[in-house]
Amino acid sequence: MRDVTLAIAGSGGDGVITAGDFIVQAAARKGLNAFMLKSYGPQIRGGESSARIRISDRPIYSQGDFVDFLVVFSWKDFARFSDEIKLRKGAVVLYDEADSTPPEEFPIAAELGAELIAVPFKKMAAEEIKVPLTKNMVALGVIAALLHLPLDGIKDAVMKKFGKRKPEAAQVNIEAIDLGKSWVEKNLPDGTQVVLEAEGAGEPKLVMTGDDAVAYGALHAGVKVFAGYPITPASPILEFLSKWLPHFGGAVVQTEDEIAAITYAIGASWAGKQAMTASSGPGVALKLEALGLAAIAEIPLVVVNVQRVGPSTGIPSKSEQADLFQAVGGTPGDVPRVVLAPSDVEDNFQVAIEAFYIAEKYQIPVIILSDQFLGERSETIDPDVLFARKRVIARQLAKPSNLKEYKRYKLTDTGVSPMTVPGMKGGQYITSGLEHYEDGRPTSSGTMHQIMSEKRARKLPLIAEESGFVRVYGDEDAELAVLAWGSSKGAVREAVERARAEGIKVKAIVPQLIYPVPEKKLDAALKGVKRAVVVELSFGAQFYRFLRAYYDGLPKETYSHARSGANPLLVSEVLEAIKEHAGAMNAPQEA
Amino acid sequence: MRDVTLAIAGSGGDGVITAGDFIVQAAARKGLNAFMLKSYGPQIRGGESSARIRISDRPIYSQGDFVDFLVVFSWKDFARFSDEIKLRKGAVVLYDEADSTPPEEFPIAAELGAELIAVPFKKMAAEEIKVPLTKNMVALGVIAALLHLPLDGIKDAVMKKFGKRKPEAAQVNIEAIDLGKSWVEKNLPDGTQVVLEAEGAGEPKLVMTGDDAVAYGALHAGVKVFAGYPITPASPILEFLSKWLPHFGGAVVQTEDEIAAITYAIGASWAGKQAMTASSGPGVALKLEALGLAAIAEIPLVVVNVQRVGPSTGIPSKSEQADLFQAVGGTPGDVPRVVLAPSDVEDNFQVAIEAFYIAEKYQIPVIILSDQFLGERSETIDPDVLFARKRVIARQLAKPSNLKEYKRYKLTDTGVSPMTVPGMKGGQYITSGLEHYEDGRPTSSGTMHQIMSEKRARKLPLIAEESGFVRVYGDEDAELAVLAWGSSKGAVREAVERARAEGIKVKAIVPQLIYPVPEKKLDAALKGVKRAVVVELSFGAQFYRFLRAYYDGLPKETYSHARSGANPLLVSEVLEAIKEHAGAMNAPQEA
Amino acid sequence: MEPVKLTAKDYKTSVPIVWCPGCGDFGVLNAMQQAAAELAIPPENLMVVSGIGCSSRIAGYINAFGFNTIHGRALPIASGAKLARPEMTVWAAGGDGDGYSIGTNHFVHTIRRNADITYIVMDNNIYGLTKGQVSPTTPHGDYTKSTPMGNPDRPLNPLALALELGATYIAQGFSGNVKHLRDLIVKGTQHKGFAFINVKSPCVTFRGRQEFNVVREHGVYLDESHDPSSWEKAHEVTQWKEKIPLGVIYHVHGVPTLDEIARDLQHKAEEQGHVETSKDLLKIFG
Amino acid sequence: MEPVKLTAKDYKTSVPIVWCPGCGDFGVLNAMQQAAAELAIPPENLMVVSGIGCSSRIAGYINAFGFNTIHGRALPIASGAKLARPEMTVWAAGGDGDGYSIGTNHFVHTIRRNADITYIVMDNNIYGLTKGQVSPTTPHGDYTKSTPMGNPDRPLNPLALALELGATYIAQGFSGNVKHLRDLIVKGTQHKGFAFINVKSPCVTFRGRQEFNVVREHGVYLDESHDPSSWEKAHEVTQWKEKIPLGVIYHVHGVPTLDEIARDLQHKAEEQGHVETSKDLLKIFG
Ligand SMILES: Cc1ncc(C[n+]2csc(CCOP(=O)(O)OP(=O)(O)O)c2C)c(N)n1
Ligand SMILES: Cc1ncc(C[n+]2csc(CCOP(=O)(O)OP(=O)(O)O)c2C)c(N)n1
Ligand code: SF4
Ligand code: SF4
Ligand SMILES: [Mg+2]
Ligand SMILES: [Mg+2]
Repeated sequence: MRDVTLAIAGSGGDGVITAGDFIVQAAARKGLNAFMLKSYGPQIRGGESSARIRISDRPIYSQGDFVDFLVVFSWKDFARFSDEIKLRKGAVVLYDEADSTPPEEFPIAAELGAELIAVPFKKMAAEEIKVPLTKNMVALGVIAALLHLPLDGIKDAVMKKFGKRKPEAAQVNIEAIDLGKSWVEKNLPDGTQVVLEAEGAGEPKLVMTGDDAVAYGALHAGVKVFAGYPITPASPILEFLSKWLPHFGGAVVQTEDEIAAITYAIGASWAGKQAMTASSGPGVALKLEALGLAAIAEIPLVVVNVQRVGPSTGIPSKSEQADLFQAVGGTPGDVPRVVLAPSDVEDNFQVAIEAFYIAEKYQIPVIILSDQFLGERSETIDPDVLFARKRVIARQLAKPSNLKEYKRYKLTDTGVSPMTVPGMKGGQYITSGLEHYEDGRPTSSGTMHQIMSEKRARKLPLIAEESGFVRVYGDEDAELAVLAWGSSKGAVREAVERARAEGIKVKAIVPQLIYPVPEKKLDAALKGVKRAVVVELSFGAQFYRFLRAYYDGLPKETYSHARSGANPLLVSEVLEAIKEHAGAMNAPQEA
Repeated sequence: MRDVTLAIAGSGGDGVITAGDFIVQAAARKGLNAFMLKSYGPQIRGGESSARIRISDRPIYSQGDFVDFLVVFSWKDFARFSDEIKLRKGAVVLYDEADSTPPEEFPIAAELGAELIAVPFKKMAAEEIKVPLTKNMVALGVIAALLHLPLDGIKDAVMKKFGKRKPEAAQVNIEAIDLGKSWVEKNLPDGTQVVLEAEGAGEPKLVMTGDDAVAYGALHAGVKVFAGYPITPASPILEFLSKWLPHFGGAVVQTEDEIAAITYAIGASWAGKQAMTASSGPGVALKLEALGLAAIAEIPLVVVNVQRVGPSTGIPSKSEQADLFQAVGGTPGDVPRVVLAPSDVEDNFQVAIEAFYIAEKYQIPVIILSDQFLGERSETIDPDVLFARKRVIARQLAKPSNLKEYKRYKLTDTGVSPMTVPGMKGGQYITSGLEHYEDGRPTSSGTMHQIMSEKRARKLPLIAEESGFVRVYGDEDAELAVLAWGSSKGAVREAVERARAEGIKVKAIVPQLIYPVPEKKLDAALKGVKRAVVVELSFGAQFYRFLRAYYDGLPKETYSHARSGANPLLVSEVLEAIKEHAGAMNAPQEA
Repeated sequence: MEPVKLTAKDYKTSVPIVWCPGCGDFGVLNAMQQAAAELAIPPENLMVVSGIGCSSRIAGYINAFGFNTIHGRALPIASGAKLARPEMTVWAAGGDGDGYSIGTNHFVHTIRRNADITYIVMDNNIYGLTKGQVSPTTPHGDYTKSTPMGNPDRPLNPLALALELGATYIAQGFSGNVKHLRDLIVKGTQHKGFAFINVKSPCVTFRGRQEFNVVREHGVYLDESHDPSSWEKAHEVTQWKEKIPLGVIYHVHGVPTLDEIARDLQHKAEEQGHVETSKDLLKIFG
Repeated sequence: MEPVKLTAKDYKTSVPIVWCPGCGDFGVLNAMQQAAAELAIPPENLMVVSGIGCSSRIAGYINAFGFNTIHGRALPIASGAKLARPEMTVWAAGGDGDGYSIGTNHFVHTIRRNADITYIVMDNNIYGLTKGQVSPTTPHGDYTKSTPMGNPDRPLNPLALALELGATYIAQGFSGNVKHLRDLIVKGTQHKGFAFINVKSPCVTFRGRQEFNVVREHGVYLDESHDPSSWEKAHEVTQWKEKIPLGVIYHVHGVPTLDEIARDLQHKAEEQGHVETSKDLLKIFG
């Protein structure tokens, strides 16, 4: 196979994620593409966890619906992932022979015809390496040998992680890996039918999570103040920047709550520095009031929402796309703001840069709608593409010579007015959340309110013009289109390719800019489309409804394929939706 | 005239609002209809203020676009209301002769042909009554005499206010009123052309503000805990209930912030008592996270939003209809909730009762979207209609005999599950904001999440069925309709009547239930309609977009008439929109 | 018929416990269950309200009306519940992040209103549930996921803060001493007013097992020599630098509680003139 | 060239003042303008951040980078501004509702971080802008629009609270004594760290003019006999029952400030190994 999906499931202490990380890193070193999804139960430690990794020499868009190769340390833990891990027919399953579950109770349907192999992971680690915790490394060796994964890459990754600080640990781990490998050579000399035959491009790739990518992108874009409050699944952004922003002369504050976080950022931006905050749905809810302040005061600001399952605490560790309404309309009043949606890990990096570009150029708050599925997964990335697009700008300031009778909110054609920051002589003005005259003085005039509403709104079509990036995949002249946003892109793109391989003409349309709607570019993408399906992970079909509300160009026959989140979108379910609609289109119409 | 609009403008100390209150109360005593709009500048005291009163023996729907009769204590203050107070051609204007503004600078266009009358308000109060503060009462006497307002009613109102506690104050005020009256008899024996010729129905009416009405409605519905935090224009709800709820065995807490307010209410409701909180846009923004908790935990809750101009602090003392998106979609996740919109003061009372009815029966949070225009205005109300509709229900509890293996979130056909409260033996369960199984135990299963999302959503069509009250005014078979919501009803209804008087066939459609959309009732109301105009005070046309997003039955030709708020919706602008669309409908269509 | 004697077991639930093995919060759970039994509170008359955090999961593990609410809001929800049902026993519980970071505003004002609830904070000096970020009680200099160069901030002293704010019952317990903690909870529940119990409840995963030893080594149980009715003495104790006080630090009586005040106002209202039904109020609009 | 001498007039703006005639906040405005002049802060180097309330309008009345933000959030916005531009002078201002009710969480944690800003609270014991509801400093028993039967709650003591939290400069002024207040502001601004100044600033409309007399009668100016470096002395003063202390109550030096800490971390980072551009970071993903 040139495209393998493997999964490892176990308990918290089993080191499942560490093993997965090493596999991904090994793939990256070989120039292969890899994609890893972690999944945890509600326990912090000791609970079930799984790593699901797909490796290929072709681009990878999704986590893969079915697993080809599975390692389970415990059937009990595995059973908890039955929603998520579906085996492909004829998959290979390795399990720890120490697990006491009788084979007939294995939660795997016999009719899948899986090849079940018992391996003494635990025993080898305990008895031969004398370090029970190396069970995962033994498994790594077994996996590498059976799948034909690059063992040297794995060892490199281990050395990188432990080599300098804990050389003995590195040594022990490597021994365990070798032990696993020899076990295969001894016990399964013929291997299994699942073998990775992909060859890497040679050039090593990077491995990044979506949260790290958005933080790194912000760093690249020049963020100087980041304020945040921990929340799953957005905390890694805070943690990344805590570590690295001071290296770039910036500062990070873990504030007392989310309100303080966004207001710190607003204060910093108002004072002249690029600023950002990040959270997830419940935390973003607390930021909405302050977001309105940034909007009416026209303060550049970037707010990241790594969406999780709602409402309320919902399922904190799982993904959903149901904070779109909150982003577009959650703040009271008619609020000018921008919503961007990254669609994969690399895009998280790009979108962060774009967000700062728009925020600074147009003096407007920008919301980045990432999600758990993007934020916590790892992907291999080609380092060259990261910096290909250059759109980093600094704070755009008024000319010091133009500060006579300075008007912060001067009415202009673009809606963008000259901005000053402290230290600029003559640039003083009063900023507020109140409606105001051009010079910032508060007013309660309805006439001024209408004029200023229009001024602020003038920016929106310009942003849609400049930044309305719409991805189109598939048959340009297809009459059937799938509309999707954000992290749904992967499964949708793959489904479209699969449908086309089956002879169905179809395309996928995925805007990066959600609000303002990039109408012209959507019009172009939808040209010739007679029927569209809007696919999303939101029980309330928020994207579908949003498009209906804001976009005039939807084909008359537009359908919604929406369900609640937690379980990631499957390629197969999108494919099914495509087939259904392709079929309906070709079916004879009633008169 | 049988329908007079008068306005009084002055500074804070002028007692403009007090005078207005007495006029409205006098009208109410006579069984007349009255409607008063107060308007203030940003000052707390000493700033400009105005009272605008419309009196008629016919139903009054709006504040009246034009003023027939104006009293100004100071032209300077009056000038600040130029956005709001437009004179009718040939209006009568009384001004204080002490005002130093030269007549040629009076901010009233000469071409209006207004009748300008200088009156020594200030002088009479100071020199004859010896109490300069009674200037407003002198004016009251003058107004009553000229307009032929019921003077005894005004005196009654004065006695009611001061009589018991401050008999001398009452006496002085009544003297001042008589003085004003005699001044007219002496100086303007022929009066003016503006005279109120309306006769009341005899039965005295009540006078109520919208905020008081919603608080009173809640009280009637059985609210037992109210928690709030002051904010313009919602504070009167807190103040009303602080005063009266203890009389009904309830408790009010002014909490430390809006988050505490809604969470107090959630705690109280979860513990078994009807509970409510109220705020305005910025404060409601802070409540959104907790609202999600009530939604997923299925806790009955009523949240009032008295909308004001946004974004952010905006214009706190003025009205807008731009928190609709926040109400419908502000909370992260796919959140089941109900949004009700009262359309006049009496409706504020009814909607409060309805909100509790829905909240308690369906175990769901209900948002009441009032606004400043409804909340702060006074209207006369027929006491009999208030209690005509009976829909008060108590907390709906599970049967104590059914508590074996009690499942708080039992899957039912209606989505409504048996609820227990503390004290019910065997009724214990774990409530949380986490997704859960039927018994409340948390789960991170995507399958359960979908099942529970469906369960919660099953309530919505039932609510739309039971509560989807849609007001229809005008020609039932009209092909042109105006769609509006909330406080826009008044101007729209009046505009429709005016248009019909001019021979245009048109109807107005105003739903009381906004979300879930009462589809069937809207379908019925829109039957035969070929063209619709959605009228609202929201720059972003939130109602128009909301309908597009959620409702399939809009006529193909649906237009938006939307502008930002602060200035109230005018009958004339709606009428113009009606005429424009009526004209376009009849114009020959291009092929 | 003799009333059935309740034991700690009667307060167990079937909700699976997801704490890490060895987590300090197990001790707090035991202490709460034992206290409930000792107080013989019928499970249906007990409300346990928590925020969000590892510690806050405790609301699901006690057979009662449990409410695992949202982050930082346990106190106002518990206060609202008590106001609505003053005849019930209300416990609030949560973590140091929940109570002293996002929830600080409520902590301050709940104390001011003397809501008659018992508030148990499992103070582990870290954000457990979000996997190891700094909390307001993390010691200065400590490395956490969000302070990779050491915590630059000075920790908050919740006991001293509560004392300053006029809390009427202040105690500190240790999850390693369940009996002692149980007694603090029993006393706090019997106290009329806000009973605040800070519990040293180590997070073994993000702060390590040695945290138990820290408390064992530095913990000092307050004995007769400490007079909890003295503000000055209590203040002194809250200012200890090395030693960790364990026991009732401060305890005063007679301050009106939130629900007493509400009933007071109801009586005052009645004295002002009886209003029977909402219709009787029509007169004020007349 | 001699630098032009700045006077209070240089800090006036054209924004119309909407306070009621006689409002205490006029005195505070004068004191702030005079302090700015005395400190000779160029207007463009001064940031004045307020929340929402009558008092918070002050940000518009001072020629500076003024920011009349949202209710309760003056402190985090001011802190963020100072963190971004440590070379500027940052004043925060607001009311008792803004600072001690909705903003309490920020008050507590801003003190803890010792953000180098001067925070002036115009404490009028009422919500002025919303027309007269109870505030956390309204005396017990007082009638307000939201306590029609008298305020049932005990007032908060902001001075004592700040002291307990470790504030490094604590003072109280009176808007009826502009010169004294000006000096407190000057000193607070010169202080490196969080300078907290509670100002008795009567609301004549909702609390009456007599409030000025209350301060005049009960105010006691702290003199040499008070040692502001002593926590105990300061504590005593904050506990006065009848007398109202005026002056610097507490003042200590040497506690690192929020922006100093940030620079510290930047230096530490540099020592750990220099990273020039964001591309240099690629290695961590290798
Ligand atoms: C509004 C909001 N912000 C942030 C979070 C994420 N969050 C969950 S628990 C927690 C803090 C946990 O720390 P603590 O309260 O000390 O409890 P512990 O886990 O240590 O017991 C945070 C920040 C959230 N759920 N909601
Ligand atoms: C989020 C939010 N809640 C409430 C309000 C309403 N509000 C405006 S000012 C204010 C309090 C005013 O009191 P204070 O801070 O003491 O200032 P003062 O007017 O007395 O100077 C309130 C509650 C608001 N603007 N925003
Ligand atoms: S992470 Fe810490 S606090 Fe949370 S359960 Fe584990 S040990 Fe306890
Ligand atoms: S209401 Fe009070 S605080 Fe506000 S301006 Fe008037 S006197 Fe000052
Ligand atoms: Mg903790
Ligand atoms: Mg105040």
